[in-house]
Amino acid sequence: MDLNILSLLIWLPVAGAAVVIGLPRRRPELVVPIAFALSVLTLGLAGFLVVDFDSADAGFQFVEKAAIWSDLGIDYHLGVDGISVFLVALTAFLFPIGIVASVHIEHRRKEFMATLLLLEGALIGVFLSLDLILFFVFFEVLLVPMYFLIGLWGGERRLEAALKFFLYTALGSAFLLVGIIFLSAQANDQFGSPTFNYLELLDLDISRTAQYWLFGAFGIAFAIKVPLFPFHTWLPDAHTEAPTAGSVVLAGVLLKMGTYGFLRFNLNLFPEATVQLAGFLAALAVVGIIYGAAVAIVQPDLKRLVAYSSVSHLGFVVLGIFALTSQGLSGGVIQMVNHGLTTGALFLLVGMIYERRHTRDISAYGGLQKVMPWFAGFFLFTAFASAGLPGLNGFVGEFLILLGSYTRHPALTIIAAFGVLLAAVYLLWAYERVFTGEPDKEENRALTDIGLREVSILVPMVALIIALGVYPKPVLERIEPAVERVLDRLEERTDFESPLRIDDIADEEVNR
Amino acid sequence: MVDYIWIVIALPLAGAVFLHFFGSRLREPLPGVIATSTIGLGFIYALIATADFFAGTGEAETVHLFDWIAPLGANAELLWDPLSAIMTLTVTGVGALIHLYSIGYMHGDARYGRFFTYLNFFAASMLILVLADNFGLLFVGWELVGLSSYLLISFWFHKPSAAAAGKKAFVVNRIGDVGFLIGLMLILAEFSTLTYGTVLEEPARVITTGMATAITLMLVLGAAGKSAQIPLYFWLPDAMEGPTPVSALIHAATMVTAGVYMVARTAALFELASFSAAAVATIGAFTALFAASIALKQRDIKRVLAYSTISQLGYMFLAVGTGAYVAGIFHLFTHAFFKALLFLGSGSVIHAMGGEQDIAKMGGLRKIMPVTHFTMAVGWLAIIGIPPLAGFWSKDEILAIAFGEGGWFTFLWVIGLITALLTAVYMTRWMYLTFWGEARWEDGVHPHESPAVMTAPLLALAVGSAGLGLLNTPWPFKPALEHFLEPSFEAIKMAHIPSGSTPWILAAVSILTAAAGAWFAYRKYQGADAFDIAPVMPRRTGVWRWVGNAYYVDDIIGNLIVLPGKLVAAWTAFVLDSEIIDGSVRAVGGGVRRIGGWLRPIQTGFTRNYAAVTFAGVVGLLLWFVTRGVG
Amino acid sequence: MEVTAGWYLALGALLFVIGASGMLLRRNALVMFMSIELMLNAVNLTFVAIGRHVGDLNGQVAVFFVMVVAAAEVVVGLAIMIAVFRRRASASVDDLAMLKG
Amino acid sequence: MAELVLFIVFGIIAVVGGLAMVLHPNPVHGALGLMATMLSLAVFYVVNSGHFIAAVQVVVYAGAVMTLFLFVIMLIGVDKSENLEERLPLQRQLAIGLGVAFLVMIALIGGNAWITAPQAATEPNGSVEAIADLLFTEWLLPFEVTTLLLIIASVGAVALAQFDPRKREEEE
Repeated sequence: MDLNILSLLIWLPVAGAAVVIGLPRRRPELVVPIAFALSVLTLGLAGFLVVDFDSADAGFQFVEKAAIWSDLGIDYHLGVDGISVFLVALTAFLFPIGIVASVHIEHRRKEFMATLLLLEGALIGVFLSLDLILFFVFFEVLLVPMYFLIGLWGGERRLEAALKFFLYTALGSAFLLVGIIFLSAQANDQFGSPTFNYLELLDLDISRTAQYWLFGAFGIAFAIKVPLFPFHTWLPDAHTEAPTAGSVVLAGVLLKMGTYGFLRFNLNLFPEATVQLAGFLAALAVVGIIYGAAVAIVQPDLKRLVAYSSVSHLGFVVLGIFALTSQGLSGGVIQMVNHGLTTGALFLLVGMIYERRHTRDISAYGGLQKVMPWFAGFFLFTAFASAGLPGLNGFVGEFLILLGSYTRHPALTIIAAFGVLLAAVYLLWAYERVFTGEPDKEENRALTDIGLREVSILVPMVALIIALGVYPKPVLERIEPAVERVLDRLEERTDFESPLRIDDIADEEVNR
Repeated sequence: MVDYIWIVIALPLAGAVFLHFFGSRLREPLPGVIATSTIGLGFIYALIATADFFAGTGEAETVHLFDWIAPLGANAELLWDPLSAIMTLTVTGVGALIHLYSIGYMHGDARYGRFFTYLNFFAASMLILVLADNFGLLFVGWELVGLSSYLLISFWFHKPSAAAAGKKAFVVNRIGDVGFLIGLMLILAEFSTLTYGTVLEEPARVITTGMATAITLMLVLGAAGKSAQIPLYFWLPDAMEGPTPVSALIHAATMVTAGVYMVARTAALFELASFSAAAVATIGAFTALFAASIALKQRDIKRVLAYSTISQLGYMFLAVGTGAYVAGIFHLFTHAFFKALLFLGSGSVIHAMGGEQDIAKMGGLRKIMPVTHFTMAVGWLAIIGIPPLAGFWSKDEILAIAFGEGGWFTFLWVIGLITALLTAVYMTRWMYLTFWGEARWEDGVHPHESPAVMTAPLLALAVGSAGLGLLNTPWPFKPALEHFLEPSFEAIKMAHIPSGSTPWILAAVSILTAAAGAWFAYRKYQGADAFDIAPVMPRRTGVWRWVGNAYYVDDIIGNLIVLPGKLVAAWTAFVLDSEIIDGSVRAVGGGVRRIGGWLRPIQTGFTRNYAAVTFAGVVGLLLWFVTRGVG
Repeated sequence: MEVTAGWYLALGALLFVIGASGMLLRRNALVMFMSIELMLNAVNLTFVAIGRHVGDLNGQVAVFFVMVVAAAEVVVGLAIMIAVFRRRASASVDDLAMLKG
Repeated sequence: MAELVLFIVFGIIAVVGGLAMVLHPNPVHGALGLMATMLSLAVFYVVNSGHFIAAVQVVVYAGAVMTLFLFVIMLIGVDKSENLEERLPLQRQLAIGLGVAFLVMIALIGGNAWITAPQAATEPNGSVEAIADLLFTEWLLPFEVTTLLLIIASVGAVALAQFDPRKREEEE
């Protein structure tokens, strides 16, 4: 079956963007349906990819390879494995929702939809590319549509926020580029010809000090993207100024490029450095968890609150990744998907209320539950999913991460556990201020509950949140082989022994 | 085989889902009827399953439903053994009666359907908690019960106090849950799985007493959060904001006992860690005394019962702490009945008095509400421990065993006895001020007896409170409950009632204290005029004022923990984050701009300057050639 | 005393420096322009001198091209100067400092 | 011997012409000075057997270019002499300093005779045929490109120097 699905997944949205731009200006009503149809088509492809993905095979599947610049060793090399398949699915899932959520945007609607589709293509490209330069190109290219998303259709301080976002990430990726080039130089010395092919670079043996520097170079770019604790100040500004669809995609998928980067590149290419620096990064992550949650509690602006909650949740993901245990890693990967859903939904909801009242200030609201019961119901449901209530998807990831990383970083994980408590505090306190009590302000009384369109995008997300919470087996099944492979490589290349390996538990169960 | 047991959970869960979508469309009593029937059916199934269990091999059975989080050994598996049986029966039995009662009580409420959705959802979550076969699923039930208590406490969400109480309950529970989570981390680290089978089967082989103590202490923190023991008890009195059936079901009969159940379930670990067991007992005893003292001066009819519940839970913790697991479960069982009875009774009083909850404005309801008064009398006698009612048997057994264990536990027995005295006093005060003496109603209030649908459950519970004591009476009949729970605790060395004549003496002593307390309170409030609900202790001492305000615990926590917490968070957010970190980022931008500023004057605008610079470049190039020595 | 290529190179260098200094010193745009032409000629001289020394015609071809380019440059340069200086009475380059940083 | 005399005579003329162009306040005299230099260079070309380019130098450079210069000087009306005092800070010192430095460098480099190639036996034949032959074989592409360059230059010049009385009024 040689239908190279991965290329289709990337270039279909990009082509779609071109189509949307080409639509005649006289027929604006065509824009949204066509954009939506294209993104749903991509979703279908992604669905097919997930279903057809063979969970037994831990390596890369659906691999495609074509030379771009052979003497430099750059080639169009795509592949997907347990770690990236669900991120691609998540991307494909969030974009149709983002499109439907931004139907109300009148200002230059065609360009908006085209930018979204372009962003989707580039994002999928990032998760699928196995060639470092290709990865870097997609990593950089998607900054542009994101910049315009925030810069053109954002809130009041949109230009400043967009610029800050762009420059901050670009600074990071500068280091990334240096690292990539250094790697290819190393490849040139050891293999004779420079190559950016990820699979070949895996067998490179890099001196310990070089690994530290490279880990740092790659690490800074991804840490800014995650965002890890000290590098996070661009996120709240970017989120508050981004339009709803922008926020959903930014929180839902863009942030995962950082954690995906750590998992795909840092852990595999620089094993010794990873083992040494795991403690430090786990510490940064835990600081992020507590810091993000604490700051979220006192945020007056609803969107900033959700933005800081993302900092906290992604702190969990990084803690899971650098726990270097099978539970921690699979927890981290599944939590990337879960966070995308819950925070995506939260941003949708905040967007809906913003469309009605045009303010994100919590004190402007009050007693909405009486006026908008269905909206309050969805908000409470998503808030609890985000706070990691068992039975919903947030819990599965956090439970795996917390229990998985205790064995490696006991003290840090205990502190991280308090993050779960703080999450409940800021979400419920916000819910209390916005929804309970009497709707005293006049404008609040006149609000209408959410309509069919809005429910139609919330229901699939809620369904997925419940499904992933109650029955995460199909997802975990596909993630585990890829995670085990990462750990096997780590254990081969270093004298590191990852406790509680899943296969140990399996045989413990057997001989019980 | 009992593999149909999952129906017990599925029924209320289905009820909840159904009512969530269609509840608001159905006419008034229908949602209530549906909800009551689902939990009633659950009760019947539980009975059948219990019968099956004893007919069968008598071995604990695990029912595997589906894989949940396999890497942690936390799958959807249910455990059916006597301990979970007794708990399921309590939850579904008392639950059904309370559902029935709520049909009447919630009459006319705007969100009638939604109430029963949450009630059924609570029942399903509690059953998950009780039937779980691994700590993962137990934790799921644990937090879902917390969620339903949040939803039900803030049911009348338009009341800001109710919303705040709901949030307070959930957050405090979550503090306990963090401890619980850390305990689970330790368990996974040691046993590399969460299933009860691996963890509780001779844990001594895997972990040291030190680790067992650590694990159990963490679990105790979780239990203290859920069962409202010191230091995490202060959410329960505020939880009275919720409708009374909620208080009865969640904050008296079932949810708060989750902590006791968990300690009983992990008895194997507590056996290894004697220090933790002693800690549990001590926490229990002191919480009992502490809460009982507060109850003395509460004026809200439900808050008295709330503190009483905390106190009775203290007794249960004392029991499981001393190793008397059966006595603890027995008291849990009886307490569920008589405390639910008292709560529902007070509910019907509130219902009759048009929402009035202050006992200072009641009195003389004896004649007007005969059925309620009779059932309340039964509940009153049961709780203060007058034989042959249930309360006496279970409380006395706990005290007897505690006395029997000797040493530190005997001291705890003394505390238990004093608490029994205080219980008798505040409960008699509660009875007297509500039902006897002159009527002190405000004008416009004309109480009437509650409808049959409310009094029927009261009668049923009254029968339970009176009769259930015989289930585990040590003397005349064989202790049936002990035999029933045997399979669950066979591997555990249980503490028993001291043999010989001591139990008789102890029984006499506790009856005497109960009677003395009751007589003292009766004499005290009978003489005093209606409004001088004078303090039991002399007015002058500050202690009385402290007791009145529940030792100012709420205010202490308010400004010792919550306020500084907010300040720190505010400082982090608006100073550290937006000034220092974000500031440094902006500073980088500013710095670049400044450096740019320095370089700007180089562009003078004069062509000749630029020509000069170019020529300087040429000369420089030549210089480089010269220095390298051409040729 | 036989005139070698070196001599011509020295002369060329001298002329070049004179042109350069003219460029730096004089404010009048036209004089600056003429200084450039002088510098170009100086270079042409060196081309020819070396061409002869090496016995290769390419030197002279290069000079030919230099001249062509110089001619084009003069044409355009003067046109610019006319266009600019019509608006400004003075021909001083220093007045044209609008592109100041 | 004749070459030496020629070198000295025309060398001096060239240098004096250059200095006149640079130092003389009146640009017209400067232009004449430059013309003198160019002609003396033509002589040198002849001496170095660059006959064709000598002719081109005289016709094109000295003739056309310089007359164009004079024409423009008269057109713009800057023929009045201008004062020479320097207004830009340290521009003069810089210019002189750099000039001297340049010459010193050249002397240093020239001093150790870096012209290593031996004196060619045969004189290059600067005749028109030889140059043309070279021009249309080896240097054909640059030749064609320069034609293009010249066209563009002329079109540019015409466009730039457009002197339209009407447009000027609007601008004022």
